[in-house]
Amino acid sequence: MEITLQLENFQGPMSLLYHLIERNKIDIYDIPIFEITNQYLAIVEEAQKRSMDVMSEFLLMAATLLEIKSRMLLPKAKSEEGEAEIDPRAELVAKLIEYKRFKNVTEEFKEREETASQIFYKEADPSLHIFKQEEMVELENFLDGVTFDDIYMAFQEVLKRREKKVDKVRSSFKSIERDLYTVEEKITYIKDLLIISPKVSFWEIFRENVRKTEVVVTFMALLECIKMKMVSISQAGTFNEIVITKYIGSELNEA
Amino acid sequence: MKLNELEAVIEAILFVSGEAVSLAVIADAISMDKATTKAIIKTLADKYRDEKRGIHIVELDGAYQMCTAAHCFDYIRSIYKSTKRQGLTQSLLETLAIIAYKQPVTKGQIEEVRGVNADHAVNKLVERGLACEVGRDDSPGRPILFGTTKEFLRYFGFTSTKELPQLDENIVLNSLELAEIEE
Amino acid sequence: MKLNELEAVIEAILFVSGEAVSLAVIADAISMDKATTKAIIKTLADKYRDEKRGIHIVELDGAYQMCTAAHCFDYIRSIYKSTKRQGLTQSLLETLAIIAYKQPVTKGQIEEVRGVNADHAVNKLVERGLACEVGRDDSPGRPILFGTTKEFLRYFGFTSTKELPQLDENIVLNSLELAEIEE
Repeated sequence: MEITLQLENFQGPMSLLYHLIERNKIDIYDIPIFEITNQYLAIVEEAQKRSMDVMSEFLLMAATLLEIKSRMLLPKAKSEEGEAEIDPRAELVAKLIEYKRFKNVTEEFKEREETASQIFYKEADPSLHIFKQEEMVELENFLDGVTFDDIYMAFQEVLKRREKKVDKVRSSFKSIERDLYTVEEKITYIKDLLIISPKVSFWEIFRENVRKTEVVVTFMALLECIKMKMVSISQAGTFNEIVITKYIGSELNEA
Repeated sequence: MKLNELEAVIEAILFVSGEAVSLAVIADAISMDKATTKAIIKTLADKYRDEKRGIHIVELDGAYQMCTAAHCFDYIRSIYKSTKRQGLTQSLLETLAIIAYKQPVTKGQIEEVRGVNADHAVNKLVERGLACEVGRDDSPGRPILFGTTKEFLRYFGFTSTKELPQLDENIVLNSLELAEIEE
Repeated sequence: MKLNELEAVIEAILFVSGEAVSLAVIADAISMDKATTKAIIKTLADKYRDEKRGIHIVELDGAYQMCTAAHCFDYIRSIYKSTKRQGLTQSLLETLAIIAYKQPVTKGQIEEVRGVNADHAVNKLVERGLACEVGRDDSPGRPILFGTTKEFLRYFGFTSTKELPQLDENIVLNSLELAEIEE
């Protein structure tokens, strides 16, 4: 037979072996091991002359094939209790089948790869890293005053409590919600708002159903922002929408 | 293309670019003149605003940009800096203690000890870099195992979890006895 | 909050994040339980799809991410002149398929199926973010276990690894039939 196959074109010994079986239109469950081994060896020998590097795996398979071939030549040992004869090719067949199952599914993977490549995802807004950074540098603050003793005691406490019943009175206490707004807080709020949204309408800086005190504090914060040249205010005409944008040249991100 | 197809394309372009896209570029992409394109974008932007959607389209010097609506801002910030001003709460401290001493530990096991849902506390600790996933348990559902991070050890001056002070068995025992007496 | 307000917040969160956001985080942000949150996201995603919008919401392993609709691909490409993505080679595809179905899996186990050293392929896949280390096997030498990533799901448009196409069982069935005939 003609040898036009080049080893470099195969993904590995299974790929080559599988190709030979397909090319010879062989029933995978009845591999003519002599013929296949010969073809396989011929290709490997040919390639061996060119490169030794990629050879080891192919040679390992060659050895396996030769071993099967020799076992097929041996007279069949009589099995006790009429057990079914194990075909020396069985293990190889099982491996080929498993390989084929994965190889088959790659076709569908390829199609899906093509379809999915038409969909784009957006990068995270670069401004978001500011929020995340703030969070990271704060570990010290977060754990401020906490010693390992506290953790040690907390664990003891948990173990202790587990034995006791939960204190029903205490566990029913709810935390008291903070209801205090500061101008500083609201300045940060307006600045952060402009990081995510480059242009905000005046009414948008007030949250819905806010209390009067919050409106007042927010408005004072806005005035402060204007004074500190952090934001610009514009209005196309009387009674038109008042628009807040970043003051040109101010770098909110560095604030 | 029909109008809603044009709107869809503009939407996709603005979404993916992440920054302001000039009118000219958008007009070019949908093969329309600038005036028509501008009108379509305006309609789309108005629709977003009228429907109080979470995404808005704003104009900036003849370019257009997609951004989040201001009224959603608090929720976004809550994700990224939810713990900004509060320190380690009792609930977090206890959860951290359990993770430190029982690691690797699953959320389920933490819940078992504390008797309350551990989702929030564990997420917070992971977010703060104090706890992290360290593998999966072999039990059904292969739940995530949590442990403390290098930052945690560094902060408290340990080099390995093996250095954590051993629990004083006596204290535990005493406390249990005490509990019995109290009952 | 009313339903459309909740939808708006989810929209804003998904828009701004630029990565898949877990159901737990979204549920936390809108103060709803996970089941309700999931239902709201599903409704929103369906609406986007039904209205043939330019933006879609996809599920990735219990997390959600916003992306462009495939039908807008040509227009986006016309603007960004994005060159076509280099597809994976046959060798990488085969390796990835084995990882996807057999995860968590060691290099050794991959090599057993493909009969060829898996170092290069696995490294490439890890480099491209399609596979990652997920732990260590308990067998001698504690070899690294590999699994697929969220990027893998995105790359092939799966919503979870549970959605992988069935492996062809026929090949095995045939062998049984054949064995029966032979008897």
